[in-house]
Amino acid sequence: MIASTTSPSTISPATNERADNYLTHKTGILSWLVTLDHKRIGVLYLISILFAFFLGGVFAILLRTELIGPGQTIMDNDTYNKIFTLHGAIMIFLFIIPGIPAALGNFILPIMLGAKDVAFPRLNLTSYYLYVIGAIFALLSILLGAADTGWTFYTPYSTSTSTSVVTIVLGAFILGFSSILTGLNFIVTIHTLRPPGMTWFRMPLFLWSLYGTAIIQVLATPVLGITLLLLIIERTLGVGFFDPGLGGDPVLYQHFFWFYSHPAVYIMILPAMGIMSELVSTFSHKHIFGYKFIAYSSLAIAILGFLVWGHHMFTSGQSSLMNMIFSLLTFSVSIPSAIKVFNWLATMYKGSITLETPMLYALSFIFLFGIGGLTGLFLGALATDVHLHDTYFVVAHFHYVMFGGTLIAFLGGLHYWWPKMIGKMYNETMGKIACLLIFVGFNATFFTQFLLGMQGMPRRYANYHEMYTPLHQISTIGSYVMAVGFVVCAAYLIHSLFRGRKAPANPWGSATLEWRCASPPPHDNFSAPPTVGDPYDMSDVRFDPQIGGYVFKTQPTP
Amino acid sequence: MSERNQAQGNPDASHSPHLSHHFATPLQQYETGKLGMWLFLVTEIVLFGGLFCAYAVYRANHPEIFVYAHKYLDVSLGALNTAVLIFSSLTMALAVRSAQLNQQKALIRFLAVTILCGFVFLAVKAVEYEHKWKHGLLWGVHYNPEKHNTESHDIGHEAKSLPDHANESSPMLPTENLHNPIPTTNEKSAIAPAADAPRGLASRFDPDLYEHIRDVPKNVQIFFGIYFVMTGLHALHVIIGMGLIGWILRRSIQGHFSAAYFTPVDLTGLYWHLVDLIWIYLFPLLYLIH
Amino acid sequence: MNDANGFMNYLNNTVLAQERGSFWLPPQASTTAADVDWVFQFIFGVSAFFFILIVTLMIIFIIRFKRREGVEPGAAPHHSMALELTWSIIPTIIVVLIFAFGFTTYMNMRIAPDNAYEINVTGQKWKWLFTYPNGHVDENLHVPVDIPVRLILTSVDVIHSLFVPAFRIKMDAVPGRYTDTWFQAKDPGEYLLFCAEYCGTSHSDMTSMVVVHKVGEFEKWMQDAANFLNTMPPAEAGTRLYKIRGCAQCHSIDGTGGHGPTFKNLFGRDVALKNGSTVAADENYIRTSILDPMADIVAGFEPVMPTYQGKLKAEEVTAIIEYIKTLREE
Amino acid sequence: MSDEIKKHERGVFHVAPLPVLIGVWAALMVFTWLTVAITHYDLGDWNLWIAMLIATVKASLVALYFMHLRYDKPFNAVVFIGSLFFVMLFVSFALMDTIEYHPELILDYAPVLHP
Repeated sequence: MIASTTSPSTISPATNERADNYLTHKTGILSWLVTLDHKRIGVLYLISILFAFFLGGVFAILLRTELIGPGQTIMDNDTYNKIFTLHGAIMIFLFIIPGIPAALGNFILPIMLGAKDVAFPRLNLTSYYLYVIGAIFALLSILLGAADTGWTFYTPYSTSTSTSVVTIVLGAFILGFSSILTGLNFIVTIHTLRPPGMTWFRMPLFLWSLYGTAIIQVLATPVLGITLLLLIIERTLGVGFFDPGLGGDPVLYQHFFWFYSHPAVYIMILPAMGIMSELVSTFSHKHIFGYKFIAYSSLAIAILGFLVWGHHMFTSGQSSLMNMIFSLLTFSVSIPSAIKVFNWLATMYKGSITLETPMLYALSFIFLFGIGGLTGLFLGALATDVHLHDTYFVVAHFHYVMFGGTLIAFLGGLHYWWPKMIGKMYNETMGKIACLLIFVGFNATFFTQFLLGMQGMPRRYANYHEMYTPLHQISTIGSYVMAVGFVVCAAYLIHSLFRGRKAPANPWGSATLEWRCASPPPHDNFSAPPTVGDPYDMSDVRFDPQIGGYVFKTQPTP
Repeated sequence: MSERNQAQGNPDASHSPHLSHHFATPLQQYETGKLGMWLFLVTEIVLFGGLFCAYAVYRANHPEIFVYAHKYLDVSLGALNTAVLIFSSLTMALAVRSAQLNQQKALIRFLAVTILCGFVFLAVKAVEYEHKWKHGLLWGVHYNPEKHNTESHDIGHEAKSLPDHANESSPMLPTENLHNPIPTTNEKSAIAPAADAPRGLASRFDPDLYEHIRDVPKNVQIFFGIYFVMTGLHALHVIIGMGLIGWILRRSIQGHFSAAYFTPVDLTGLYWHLVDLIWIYLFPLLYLIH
Repeated sequence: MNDANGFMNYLNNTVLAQERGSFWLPPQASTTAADVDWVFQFIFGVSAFFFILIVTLMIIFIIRFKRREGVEPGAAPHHSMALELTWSIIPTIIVVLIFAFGFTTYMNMRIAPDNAYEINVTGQKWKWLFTYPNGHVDENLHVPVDIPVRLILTSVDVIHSLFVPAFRIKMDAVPGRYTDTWFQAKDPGEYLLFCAEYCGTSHSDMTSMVVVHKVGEFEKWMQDAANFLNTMPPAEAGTRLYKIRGCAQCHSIDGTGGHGPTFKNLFGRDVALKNGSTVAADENYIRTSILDPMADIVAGFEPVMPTYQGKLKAEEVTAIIEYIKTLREE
Repeated sequence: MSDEIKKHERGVFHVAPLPVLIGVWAALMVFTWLTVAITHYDLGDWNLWIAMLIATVKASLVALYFMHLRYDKPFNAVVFIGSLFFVMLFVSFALMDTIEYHPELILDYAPVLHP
């Protein structure tokens, strides 16, 4: 595979677009594997995380199938334990954490900012390969028999089980560094590569949310690094930091772990909120409401997210004093989230709403994240958390936030930027059908789990009491419906790659910078620094039926 | 907070061969690199922060372990290493200064001295580790101070005055349970019967029988675990830093750096100073416990 | 179809099992359960209100402001300090209230009354052991009704978590430290007790029953239970002792290794000792090994076993010997 | 070149004066001696805090002069101090919890973890 350069940029007069885009700039597999172009790295990430999502999804379906009835259905306890560990670890470390920032963020951030690339392109590629290496270690652990610790790797279970914990922990450790480098790159890019005119308050809200995310990635992930490093040397060398048999303290491990893993929850949800701000504003065809409050609430969530990790430990033997402090602080995080939701609603007010697939996902997000966020109140309050902790209520809650929130927003963002990334339109009708299937299946799967949890069904159970059977059955059937939705989604997206209608530069009518360059974008994004205005000023765009997309009145598409 | 490039930095350098395509000016590139490096240092600080947290928690829980066990560390060797690292920091700062002033020879000389200091530091560390290794003063499951008794006594200066706690005939050294990681209870046993109470309720020691080791706190291995992990991770950073400086040294000899382009020297310097900075805390926390 | 039937069964079961509880939650079988449920209902009310508000507004806006041909979006302000403050401050007040209710109820659940009856709980893979003040050990939790009971938990291996949904209590059993929780049962009956912290292979089977005895019956049960040596055949009593006295932690019954020799095929075999001699594993040998473990150390094992002198009665030792006899393979 | 450098006293191309670097080094050595010397006096809990104070002064000197933070963009200092703040936060919360539960610890406890 020898990389070769195609003909230099030529202007096609009919579409007024340059034929040379980042996809055709160089060809050959090698040109992709050693690329320093943030767009190509974003696409590489996208392919990788979608593969991880597929894998995690298969494990999820296996779990739900096992739980269709009490007793052993298709696998024994040990297999079940390994599969839920893999499902959790893959979905979290390989899919949700890198999902929006590393895949969509990498592609969009520099273009949205008006920059030619991220600050450190080589570091960006390094970060991708760290992801790949981490993923290989995680998958290697499957071949070595897979760990059975749960994705939290709680000691002393993780230090005493005989399964291949070290491999998967090493994988998560390396993935942590990948995440750190991405975050570092984004912070520096936003600080130093803004073109003239791009002031902080002209940045699209997706960038604000990525900035907040990056802060968490840089400040919290190293603690995961040291935690997992200690876990590895604990298992290999017997250091005994977390081993009560050696004078260590297993609850300290939980402090370590959640100091990262709670902020990590905001690594997952913050970028999703950023996408939401873009989607709601674009498809309401109206300026976002309360820009500054949304921007500041992203930073507030990033900072407050560090103060609440102890709410995972209310029944762990953590002292009552800390329980009180953490419970109080936990509620503080709900305020910025509430602000965002109300501002999105206010954006829709007096808008001119169109219901394309991305907007359907955005509306699903408000519905599902509403449930996910509000059920968090039950878990933040001490008295009710004692009953609900470690039950299916928690499982349902975080799936409503992570899946109903992050994944739905990711899908919304994927559909929103798909024409920009690929240069092709997907089938709108199929998109709506898939969205509906996923929405219905999701609620059937996880709403039942709230009821299960309230009735006391503990999580991570391979087997359960008969009285929980009916709800488990509904949940499993819901998961199958959802799976069908994802298959449909994958089918029409892949179909669009080959048969999709050519995408206009601005199919939705957004005003942010990425829609000012061609679809797909040229290799260097902008040949000259773009003119930067208000990213949500929609008065400048108008629909042009001739090209099936929107055009800017004042500045023609470059 | 807008630090838009005030491009007055270096007017001639806009054609610099070191300027990447996505930067407008060398100054912008320099500042980008510097901010990136500072953020990287932040991650290092937080990484070590986890260890400092473990240190604080165990010291708060078991102060007696720290008071007892730190005496096995040699303060003079620790102080020597502190001086070596501080000196290397000075030479590193001077190396950056030389690069800024276009003094090629001085740059090479200072970098070489810095690397040399790194070797001295590691050598002293190796001597310290070797002592602990010989006396079984290791972490977790490998903590086995009986070796100390059967072999030589030339450990840290204060340790000699400690009671001779390791006695072949006593099965209840604080370490005994480590080889058989089972609950220690009364008498010679390691396993508590389940029925009486949850393990741990029963009395542990017969104080008369083990009078000679009464002053030895339990779980001393915790201190050595912390000591080895903290200094080990720090030593790893020293080695990485030396590698970086070696690479910078090679490039300096090839004449890559000048007053117009010295970013790698500066950034490596920042890294090296951070390594020094962490040691500045490690030294009193591990060696100077009262 | 199948599913629909299942759901009907579910409703029937729900009504039966939760006669005393609300639709959502298990029966309120402890004194604090009602308080917890009150907090739950309060948060539920608040959540339902806000959720319905948000979704209703969303739907109204979608319908009302759907794009129509030729209609330009109306002029609306981009921000409004008054509105922003409203939806910052009102949620703040509400969550502070939720915190306060949750916290005060929690403190009542945390602090046990001084006169509470204390039971020690040991979690281990994969069963619970409840140790009563008189030394009796049971695998189910038997408690008297209407008397506060304080559980003092610890674990011998990994972290477990004791969870009784009907009492709304949950507390981790952590190796290396004691944790505690308390409850006062309101109604006699049997309730499920789960392990809620993942602990390995049989985590989902680590369930026990909480048996709440009527007034006066608890003492009677206690007496009978503590007297099981006289009411059970010796080998069966030995099985029980093997499980609850900690033998199982080191001595397997299936021939696998451990800190001590396996009990499988032990009886009647010749055992090689550390000092080079050999001894027949008869009643006397086993008795000695239990009461003076350091006397005959088996080759290949460390002298780590505690003595059970004064901890096991003569009948108990006999029962264990009888149990070991049953582990011979013919 | 050196004329140009002088123009940017506070800019990125600031060159630290030789006497400043040597002076900082000397101060660091003095503080190192001091921190060792102080351990010969029993000041109770104060020993730890004094040692930490001296270490912090030393660290500040290194950061300000060797690492040029004094002449650098203020944002780099914000980043640096911010990270220290988060470390403090982590340590202090974990420490608060550990001090609270200390009495519940079972000392010398070693369960069956390694079957």
